[in-house]
Amino acid sequence: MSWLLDGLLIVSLLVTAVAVLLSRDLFRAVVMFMAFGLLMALAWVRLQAPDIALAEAAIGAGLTGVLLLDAVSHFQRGRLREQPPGEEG
Amino acid sequence: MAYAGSAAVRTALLLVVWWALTEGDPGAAGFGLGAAVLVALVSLRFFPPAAPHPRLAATLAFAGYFLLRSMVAGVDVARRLLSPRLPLRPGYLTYTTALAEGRPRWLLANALSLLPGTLSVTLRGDELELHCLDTSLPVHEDVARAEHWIARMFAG
Amino acid sequence: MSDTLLLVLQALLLVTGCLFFAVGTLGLFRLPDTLTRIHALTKADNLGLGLIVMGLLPAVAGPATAAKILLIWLVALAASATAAHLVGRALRAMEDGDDGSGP
Amino acid sequence: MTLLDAVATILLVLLLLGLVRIWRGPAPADRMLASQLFGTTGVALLLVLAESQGQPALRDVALVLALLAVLATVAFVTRVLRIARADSAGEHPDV
Repeated sequence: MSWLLDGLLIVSLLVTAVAVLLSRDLFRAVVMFMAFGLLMALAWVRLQAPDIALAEAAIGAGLTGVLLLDAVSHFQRGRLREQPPGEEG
Repeated sequence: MAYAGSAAVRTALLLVVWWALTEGDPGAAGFGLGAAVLVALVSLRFFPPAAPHPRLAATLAFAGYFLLRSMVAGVDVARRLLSPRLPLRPGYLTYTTALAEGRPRWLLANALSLLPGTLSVTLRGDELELHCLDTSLPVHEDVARAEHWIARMFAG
Repeated sequence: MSDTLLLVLQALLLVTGCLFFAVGTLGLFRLPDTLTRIHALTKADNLGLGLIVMGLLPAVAGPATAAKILLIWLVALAASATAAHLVGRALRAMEDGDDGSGP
Repeated sequence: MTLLDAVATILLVLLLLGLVRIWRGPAPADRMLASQLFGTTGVALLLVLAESQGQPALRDVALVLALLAVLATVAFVTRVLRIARADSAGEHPDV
Protein backbone atom coordinates (compact mmCIF):
# COMPACT_ATOMS: atom_id res chain seq x y z
CA MET A 1 0.00 0.00 0.00
CA SER A 2 2.75 2.44 0.88
CA TRP A 3 4.38 2.19 -2.55
CA LEU A 4 1.18 3.73 -3.91
CA LEU A 5 1.48 6.62 -1.46
CA ASP A 6 5.13 7.19 -2.37
CA GLY A 7 4.49 6.92 -6.11
CA LEU A 8 1.65 9.42 -5.90
CA LEU A 9 3.90 11.79 -3.96
CA ILE A 10 6.69 11.56 -6.53
CA VAL A 11 4.36 12.14 -9.47
CA SER A 12 2.56 15.02 -7.76
CA LEU A 13 5.85 16.67 -6.80
CA LEU A 14 6.94 16.61 -10.43
CA VAL A 15 3.54 17.82 -11.64
CA THR A 16 3.40 20.75 -9.19
CA ALA A 17 7.00 21.72 -9.94
CA VAL A 18 6.30 21.81 -13.68
CA ALA A 19 3.02 23.64 -13.04
CA VAL A 20 4.83 26.35 -11.06
CA LEU A 21 7.28 26.83 -13.91
CA LEU A 22 4.69 26.81 -16.69
CA SER A 23 2.01 28.94 -15.10
CA ARG A 24 1.89 32.38 -16.72
CA ASP A 25 -0.42 33.68 -14.02
CA LEU A 26 1.90 34.64 -11.18
CA PHE A 27 -0.68 34.21 -8.44
CA ARG A 28 -1.46 30.71 -9.62
CA ALA A 29 2.25 29.93 -9.61
CA VAL A 30 2.51 31.09 -6.00
CA VAL A 31 -0.40 28.97 -4.80
CA MET A 32 1.04 26.02 -6.71
CA PHE A 33 4.36 26.67 -5.00
CA MET A 34 2.66 26.52 -1.61
CA ALA A 35 1.09 23.21 -2.61
CA PHE A 36 4.52 22.01 -3.70
CA GLY A 37 5.88 22.98 -0.29
CA LEU A 38 3.27 20.89 1.49
CA LEU A 39 3.91 17.89 -0.78
CA MET A 40 7.64 18.29 -0.23
CA ALA A 41 7.02 18.23 3.52
CA LEU A 42 5.05 15.01 3.06
CA ALA A 43 7.93 13.57 1.06
CA TRP A 44 10.32 14.34 3.94
CA VAL A 45 7.84 12.62 6.25
CA ARG A 46 7.94 9.51 4.09
CA LEU A 47 11.75 9.67 4.16
CA GLN A 48 11.61 9.44 7.98
CA ALA A 49 12.85 13.00 8.47
CA PRO A 50 10.18 14.74 10.57
CA ASP A 51 12.49 17.60 11.56
CA ILE A 52 13.10 18.61 7.96
CA ALA A 53 9.39 18.16 7.28
CA LEU A 54 8.69 20.63 10.08
CA ALA A 55 11.07 23.18 8.59
CA GLU A 56 9.66 22.63 5.10
CA ALA A 57 6.05 23.04 6.28
CA ALA A 58 6.92 26.23 8.15
CA ILE A 59 9.29 27.84 5.65
CA GLY A 60 8.37 26.34 2.29
CA ALA A 61 4.61 26.19 2.51
CA GLY A 62 4.09 28.98 5.02
CA LEU A 63 6.52 31.87 5.14
CA THR A 64 7.85 31.76 1.58
CA GLY A 65 4.26 31.59 0.35
CA VAL A 66 3.38 34.71 2.30
CA LEU A 67 6.44 36.58 1.00
CA LEU A 68 5.68 35.57 -2.57
CA LEU A 69 2.04 36.60 -2.20
CA ASP A 70 3.26 39.99 -1.05
CA ALA A 71 5.54 40.25 -4.06
CA VAL A 72 2.77 39.27 -6.47
CA SER A 73 0.42 41.83 -5.00
CA HIS A 74 3.03 44.50 -5.72
CA PHE A 75 3.39 43.28 -9.30
CA GLN A 76 -0.22 43.11 -10.35
CA ARG A 77 -2.08 45.39 -8.02
CA GLY A 78 -5.74 45.60 -8.90
CA ARG A 79 -5.62 43.34 -11.93
CA LEU A 80 -5.98 40.04 -10.13
CA ARG A 81 -9.71 39.70 -9.86
CA GLU A 82 -10.48 40.56 -13.48
CA GLN A 83 -8.88 37.60 -15.16
CA PRO A 84 -11.05 35.92 -17.75
CA PRO A 85 -12.19 32.51 -16.50
CA GLY A 86 -10.73 29.37 -18.02
CA GLU A 87 -7.50 31.00 -19.12
CA GLU A 88 -4.77 28.39 -19.45
CA GLY A 89 -1.13 29.24 -19.00
CA MET B 1 -7.41 40.14 43.34
CA ALA B 2 -9.05 39.60 39.98
CA TYR B 3 -5.55 39.75 38.53
CA ALA B 4 -4.27 36.98 40.77
CA GLY B 5 -7.25 34.78 39.91
CA SER B 6 -6.83 35.38 36.18
CA ALA B 7 -3.11 34.71 36.42
CA ALA B 8 -3.76 31.38 38.15
CA VAL B 9 -6.40 30.32 35.63
CA ARG B 10 -4.23 31.27 32.65
CA THR B 11 -1.18 29.53 34.09
CA ALA B 12 -3.21 26.38 34.63
CA LEU B 13 -4.56 26.48 31.06
CA LEU B 14 -1.08 27.05 29.63
CA LEU B 15 0.26 24.16 31.70
CA VAL B 16 -2.40 21.89 30.20
CA VAL B 17 -1.40 23.06 26.71
CA TRP B 18 2.27 22.46 27.51
CA TRP B 19 1.46 19.01 28.85
CA ALA B 20 -0.34 18.19 25.62
CA LEU B 21 2.36 19.67 23.38
CA THR B 22 5.17 17.72 25.02
CA GLU B 23 2.97 14.60 25.15
CA GLY B 24 3.41 14.36 28.90
CA ASP B 25 7.22 14.27 28.89
CA PRO B 26 8.20 14.74 32.58
CA GLY B 27 11.68 16.03 31.64
CA ALA B 28 10.16 19.15 30.09
CA ALA B 29 7.80 19.93 32.98
CA GLY B 30 10.20 22.37 34.66
CA PHE B 31 10.55 24.52 31.58
CA GLY B 32 6.80 24.31 31.11
CA LEU B 33 6.07 25.66 34.57
CA GLY B 34 8.45 28.59 34.09
CA ALA B 35 7.17 29.36 30.62
CA ALA B 36 3.51 29.10 31.67
CA VAL B 37 3.92 31.52 34.58
CA LEU B 38 5.91 33.95 32.45
CA VAL B 39 3.48 33.89 29.52
CA ALA B 40 0.47 34.23 31.84
CA LEU B 41 2.00 37.36 33.42
CA VAL B 42 2.89 38.85 30.05
CA SER B 43 -0.58 38.05 28.68
CA LEU B 44 -2.17 39.88 31.63
CA ARG B 45 -0.29 42.98 30.58
CA PHE B 46 -1.55 42.84 27.00
CA PHE B 47 -5.00 41.33 27.60
CA PRO B 48 -6.23 42.45 31.03
CA PRO B 49 -9.08 40.35 32.48
CA ALA B 50 -12.26 41.41 30.69
CA ALA B 51 -15.57 41.99 32.47
CA PRO B 52 -17.78 39.06 31.37
CA HIS B 53 -15.99 35.89 32.47
CA PRO B 54 -17.19 32.82 30.59
CA ARG B 55 -18.83 30.44 33.06
CA LEU B 56 -17.59 26.88 33.06
CA ALA B 57 -20.89 24.97 32.99
CA ALA B 58 -22.41 27.18 30.31
CA THR B 59 -19.20 26.99 28.27
CA LEU B 60 -19.35 23.20 28.29
CA ALA B 61 -23.02 23.34 27.33
CA PHE B 62 -22.20 25.63 24.41
CA ALA B 63 -19.34 23.35 23.36
CA GLY B 64 -21.71 20.40 23.31
CA TYR B 65 -24.30 22.30 21.30
CA PHE B 66 -21.61 23.51 18.91
CA LEU B 67 -20.17 20.03 18.34
CA LEU B 68 -23.60 18.55 17.70
CA ARG B 69 -24.64 21.31 15.33
CA SER B 70 -21.34 21.31 13.43
CA MET B 71 -21.85 17.60 12.81
CA VAL B 72 -25.32 18.40 11.50
CA ALA B 73 -23.69 21.08 9.33
CA GLY B 74 -21.31 18.60 7.73
CA VAL B 75 -24.07 16.06 7.10
CA ASP B 76 -26.33 18.79 5.71
CA VAL B 77 -23.67 19.98 3.25
CA ALA B 78 -22.91 16.40 2.23
CA ARG B 79 -26.61 15.66 1.66
CA ARG B 80 -27.01 18.71 -0.56
CA LEU B 81 -23.88 17.97 -2.54
CA LEU B 82 -24.66 14.33 -3.12
CA SER B 83 -28.22 14.87 -4.26
CA PRO B 84 -28.24 15.19 -8.06
CA ARG B 85 -30.47 18.29 -8.14
CA LEU B 86 -28.06 20.28 -5.93
CA PRO B 87 -30.73 21.96 -3.77
CA LEU B 88 -29.29 25.36 -2.96
CA ARG B 89 -30.80 28.77 -2.55
CA PRO B 90 -27.85 30.98 -1.59
CA GLY B 91 -28.41 34.47 -0.32
CA TYR B 92 -27.50 37.06 2.27
CA LEU B 93 -29.21 37.69 5.57
CA THR B 94 -28.57 40.41 8.10
CA TYR B 95 -28.94 39.55 11.76
CA THR B 96 -28.96 42.10 14.55
CA THR B 97 -27.32 40.58 17.57
CA ALA B 98 -28.06 41.52 21.16
CA LEU B 99 -24.73 40.23 22.44
CA ALA B 100 -22.24 42.49 24.12
CA GLU B 101 -19.37 44.07 22.25
CA GLY B 102 -16.09 42.15 22.07
CA ARG B 103 -15.59 38.47 22.79
CA PRO B 104 -19.26 37.30 22.78
CA ARG B 105 -19.96 38.83 19.35
CA TRP B 106 -16.69 37.61 17.96
CA LEU B 107 -17.38 34.10 19.22
CA LEU B 108 -20.85 34.11 17.63
CA ALA B 109 -19.46 35.26 14.27
CA ASN B 110 -16.78 32.59 14.24
CA ALA B 111 -19.03 29.81 15.51
CA LEU B 112 -21.69 30.56 12.90
CA SER B 113 -19.20 29.85 10.11
CA LEU B 114 -19.19 26.22 11.21
CA LEU B 115 -22.90 25.85 11.98
CA PRO B 116 -25.36 24.56 9.37
CA GLY B 117 -26.14 26.76 6.43
CA THR B 118 -24.48 29.96 7.64
CA LEU B 119 -21.20 31.73 6.98
CA SER B 120 -20.55 35.01 8.72
CA VAL B 121 -19.41 37.58 6.21
CA THR B 122 -19.17 40.92 7.97
CA LEU B 123 -19.60 42.16 11.50
CA ARG B 124 -20.21 45.88 11.77
CA GLY B 125 -21.28 46.99 15.23
CA ASP B 126 -24.23 44.74 16.11
CA GLU B 127 -25.10 43.99 12.46
CA LEU B 128 -23.94 40.55 11.48
CA GLU B 129 -24.19 39.78 7.80
CA LEU B 130 -24.51 36.08 6.98
CA HIS B 131 -24.29 34.14 3.77
CA CYS B 132 -26.78 31.29 3.76
CA LEU B 133 -26.78 28.12 1.71
CA ASP B 134 -30.55 27.83 1.73
CA THR B 135 -32.54 30.94 2.53
CA SER B 136 -35.81 28.98 2.74
CA LEU B 137 -34.63 27.35 5.98
CA PRO B 138 -35.41 28.99 9.33
CA VAL B 139 -31.89 30.40 9.57
CA HIS B 140 -32.97 33.21 11.86
CA GLU B 141 -34.13 30.80 14.57
CA ASP B 142 -30.90 28.79 14.34
CA VAL B 143 -28.81 31.89 14.80
CA ALA B 144 -30.99 33.03 17.70
CA ARG B 145 -30.47 29.66 19.42
CA ALA B 146 -26.67 29.86 19.04
CA GLU B 147 -26.83 33.42 20.34
CA HIS B 148 -28.84 32.26 23.35
CA TRP B 149 -26.18 29.71 24.30
CA ILE B 150 -23.40 32.27 23.99
CA ALA B 151 -25.39 34.80 26.02
CA ARG B 152 -25.74 32.24 28.81
CA MET B 153 -22.01 31.63 28.66
CA PHE B 154 -21.20 35.26 29.39
CA ALA B 155 -24.13 35.97 31.70
CA GLY B 156 -23.46 37.39 35.14
CA MET C 1 -14.65 -9.10 22.05
CA SER C 2 -14.67 -5.46 23.01
CA ASP C 3 -11.27 -5.10 21.29
CA THR C 4 -12.73 -6.17 17.99
CA LEU C 5 -15.66 -3.87 18.54
CA LEU C 6 -13.27 -0.97 19.15
CA LEU C 7 -11.32 -1.78 15.99
CA VAL C 8 -14.49 -1.92 13.92
CA LEU C 9 -15.64 1.37 15.38
CA GLN C 10 -12.25 2.91 14.67
CA ALA C 11 -12.28 1.71 11.06
CA LEU C 12 -15.82 3.01 10.66
CA LEU C 13 -14.85 6.46 11.96
CA LEU C 14 -11.77 6.66 9.73
CA VAL C 15 -13.68 5.63 6.62
CA THR C 16 -16.53 8.05 7.35
CA GLY C 17 -13.97 10.80 7.87
CA CYS C 18 -12.49 10.05 4.45
CA LEU C 19 -15.98 10.20 2.96
CA PHE C 20 -16.54 13.68 4.36
CA PHE C 21 -13.19 14.83 3.01
CA ALA C 22 -14.28 13.45 -0.35
CA VAL C 23 -17.50 15.45 -0.10
CA GLY C 24 -15.49 18.59 0.63
CA THR C 25 -13.36 18.05 -2.44
CA LEU C 26 -16.46 17.26 -4.50
CA GLY C 27 -17.95 20.54 -3.33
CA LEU C 28 -14.96 22.34 -4.74
CA PHE C 29 -16.02 21.12 -8.18
CA ARG C 30 -19.82 20.89 -8.08
CA LEU C 31 -20.77 24.16 -6.48
CA PRO C 32 -21.41 27.24 -8.59
CA ASP C 33 -19.63 30.09 -6.80
CA THR C 34 -16.86 30.81 -4.35
CA LEU C 35 -19.01 31.53 -1.30
CA THR C 36 -20.94 28.27 -1.51
CA ARG C 37 -17.64 26.46 -2.01
CA ILE C 38 -16.41 27.95 1.27
CA HIS C 39 -19.52 26.53 2.98
CA ALA C 40 -18.88 23.03 1.67
CA LEU C 41 -15.15 23.09 2.31
CA THR C 42 -15.18 24.36 5.89
CA LYS C 43 -18.09 22.25 7.13
CA ALA C 44 -17.44 18.95 5.39
CA ASP C 45 -13.68 19.04 5.92
CA ASN C 46 -13.95 19.92 9.59
CA LEU C 47 -16.37 17.10 10.21
CA GLY C 48 -14.03 14.80 8.29
CA LEU C 49 -11.06 15.91 10.38
CA GLY C 50 -13.10 15.49 13.56
CA LEU C 51 -14.10 11.94 12.62
CA ILE C 52 -10.52 10.99 11.75
CA VAL C 53 -9.32 12.44 15.06
CA MET C 54 -11.96 10.41 16.89
CA GLY C 55 -10.89 7.35 14.94
CA LEU C 56 -7.24 7.85 15.91
CA LEU C 57 -7.91 8.49 19.60
CA PRO C 58 -8.31 4.83 20.73
CA ALA C 59 -4.97 3.92 19.12
CA VAL C 60 -2.74 6.57 20.68
CA ALA C 61 -0.21 5.96 23.44
CA GLY C 62 -1.54 7.96 26.37
CA PRO C 63 -3.84 10.73 27.56
CA ALA C 64 -1.27 13.45 26.81
CA THR C 65 -1.02 12.38 23.17
CA ALA C 66 -4.79 12.27 22.94
CA ALA C 67 -4.92 15.81 24.35
CA LYS C 68 -2.36 16.92 21.77
CA ILE C 69 -4.42 15.52 18.90
CA LEU C 70 -7.51 17.25 20.26
CA LEU C 71 -5.54 20.48 20.57
CA ILE C 72 -4.46 20.23 16.93
CA TRP C 73 -8.07 19.63 15.96
CA LEU C 74 -9.18 22.74 17.89
CA VAL C 75 -6.48 24.82 16.20
CA ALA C 76 -7.52 23.53 12.78
CA LEU C 77 -11.16 24.28 13.61
CA ALA C 78 -10.40 27.86 14.66
CA ALA C 79 -8.11 28.33 11.67
CA SER C 80 -10.67 27.23 9.16
CA ALA C 81 -13.48 29.27 10.73
CA THR C 82 -11.27 32.36 10.66
CA ALA C 83 -10.09 31.71 7.11
CA ALA C 84 -13.67 31.18 5.89
CA HIS C 85 -14.77 34.43 7.50
CA LEU C 86 -11.82 36.37 6.07
CA VAL C 87 -12.30 35.14 2.51
CA GLY C 88 -16.06 35.71 2.76
CA ARG C 89 -15.56 39.26 3.99
CA ALA C 90 -13.06 39.99 1.24
CA LEU C 91 -15.41 38.68 -1.44
CA ARG C 92 -18.30 40.71 -0.04
CA ALA C 93 -16.15 43.83 -0.02
CA MET C 94 -15.33 43.29 -3.70
CA GLU C 95 -19.01 42.73 -4.56
CA ASP C 96 -19.80 46.14 -3.14
CA GLY C 97 -17.71 47.63 -5.91
CA ASP C 98 -14.74 48.24 -3.72
CA ASP C 99 -11.92 46.88 -5.83
CA GLY C 100 -9.74 46.82 -2.78
CA SER C 101 -7.09 49.21 -4.06
CA GLY C 102 -8.04 51.46 -1.16
CA PRO C 103 -7.91 55.21 -0.72
CA MET D 1 -1.45 -1.28 10.08
CA THR D 2 -2.69 -1.21 6.54
CA LEU D 3 -6.00 0.53 7.21
CA LEU D 4 -4.16 3.69 8.24
CA ASP D 5 -2.04 3.49 5.09
CA ALA D 6 -5.16 3.15 2.98
CA VAL D 7 -6.71 6.16 4.69
CA ALA D 8 -3.51 8.15 4.10
CA THR D 9 -3.51 7.23 0.42
CA ILE D 10 -7.15 8.26 -0.01
CA LEU D 11 -6.46 11.57 1.71
CA LEU D 12 -3.48 12.18 -0.57
CA VAL D 13 -5.61 11.50 -3.64
CA LEU D 14 -8.27 13.95 -2.42
CA LEU D 15 -5.55 16.51 -1.77
CA LEU D 16 -4.20 16.08 -5.30
CA LEU D 17 -7.67 16.68 -6.73
CA GLY D 18 -7.46 20.09 -5.07
CA LEU D 19 -4.53 20.83 -7.38
CA VAL D 20 -6.95 20.83 -10.31
CA ARG D 21 -8.98 23.58 -8.64
CA ILE D 22 -5.80 25.59 -8.01
CA TRP D 23 -4.85 25.32 -11.68
CA ARG D 24 -8.31 26.11 -13.08
CA GLY D 25 -9.18 28.95 -10.70
CA PRO D 26 -10.93 30.99 -12.01
CA ALA D 27 -10.90 33.63 -9.27
CA PRO D 28 -7.91 34.06 -6.95
CA ALA D 29 -10.22 33.26 -4.03
CA ASP D 30 -10.93 29.84 -5.54
CA ARG D 31 -7.24 29.05 -5.69
CA MET D 32 -6.80 30.21 -2.12
CA LEU D 33 -9.72 28.00 -1.08
CA ALA D 34 -8.00 25.01 -2.59
CA SER D 35 -4.92 25.85 -0.58
CA GLN D 36 -7.13 25.93 2.51
CA LEU D 37 -8.25 22.43 1.57
CA PHE D 38 -4.57 21.53 1.49
CA GLY D 39 -4.25 22.77 5.05
CA THR D 40 -7.10 20.73 6.53
CA THR D 41 -6.42 17.58 4.54
CA GLY D 42 -2.69 17.90 5.20
CA VAL D 43 -3.31 18.02 8.95
CA ALA D 44 -5.46 14.88 8.79
CA LEU D 45 -2.88 13.15 6.60
CA LEU D 46 -0.02 14.00 8.96
CA LEU D 47 -1.96 12.80 12.00
CA VAL D 48 -2.71 9.51 10.27
CA LEU D 49 0.92 9.11 9.18
CA ALA D 50 2.14 9.91 12.70
CA GLU D 51 0.12 6.95 13.89
CA SER D 52 0.99 4.56 11.07
CA GLN D 53 4.73 5.33 11.02
CA GLY D 54 4.94 5.61 14.80
CA GLN D 55 6.60 9.03 14.69
CA PRO D 56 5.10 11.37 17.31
CA ALA D 57 7.13 14.28 15.88
CA LEU D 58 4.78 14.38 12.90
CA ARG D 59 2.06 15.79 15.17
CA ASP D 60 4.23 18.89 15.57
CA VAL D 61 4.36 19.19 11.79
CA ALA D 62 0.55 18.97 11.72
CA LEU D 63 0.27 21.70 14.34
CA VAL D 64 2.62 24.01 12.44
CA LEU D 65 0.71 23.35 9.24
CA ALA D 66 -2.63 24.19 10.87
CA LEU D 67 -1.21 27.46 12.21
CA LEU D 68 0.50 28.49 8.99
CA ALA D 69 -2.40 27.63 6.68
CA VAL D 70 -4.39 30.46 8.21
CA LEU D 71 -1.36 32.77 7.92
CA ALA D 72 -1.35 32.27 4.16
CA THR D 73 -5.06 33.11 3.99
CA VAL D 74 -4.54 36.24 6.07
CA ALA D 75 -1.70 37.30 3.78
CA PHE D 76 -3.87 36.66 0.77
CA VAL D 77 -6.79 38.68 2.08
CA THR D 78 -4.74 41.64 3.29
CA ARG D 79 -2.15 41.80 0.52
CA VAL D 80 -3.80 40.49 -2.60
CA LEU D 81 -7.38 41.60 -2.08
CA ARG D 82 -6.28 44.63 -0.07
CA ILE D 83 -9.43 45.08 1.93
CA ALA D 84 -7.55 45.88 5.08
CA ARG D 85 -7.31 49.59 4.43
CA ALA D 86 -10.74 49.84 2.82
CA ASP D 87 -12.82 48.64 5.76
CA SER D 88 -10.75 48.09 8.81
CA ALA D 89 -12.76 50.50 10.90
CA GLY D 90 -14.70 48.99 13.78
CA GLU D 91 -14.34 45.29 13.01
CA HIS D 92 -13.07 42.81 15.54
CA PRO D 93 -11.77 45.49 17.85
CA ASP D 94 -10.28 43.07 20.33
CA VAL D 95 -8.61 40.51 18.13
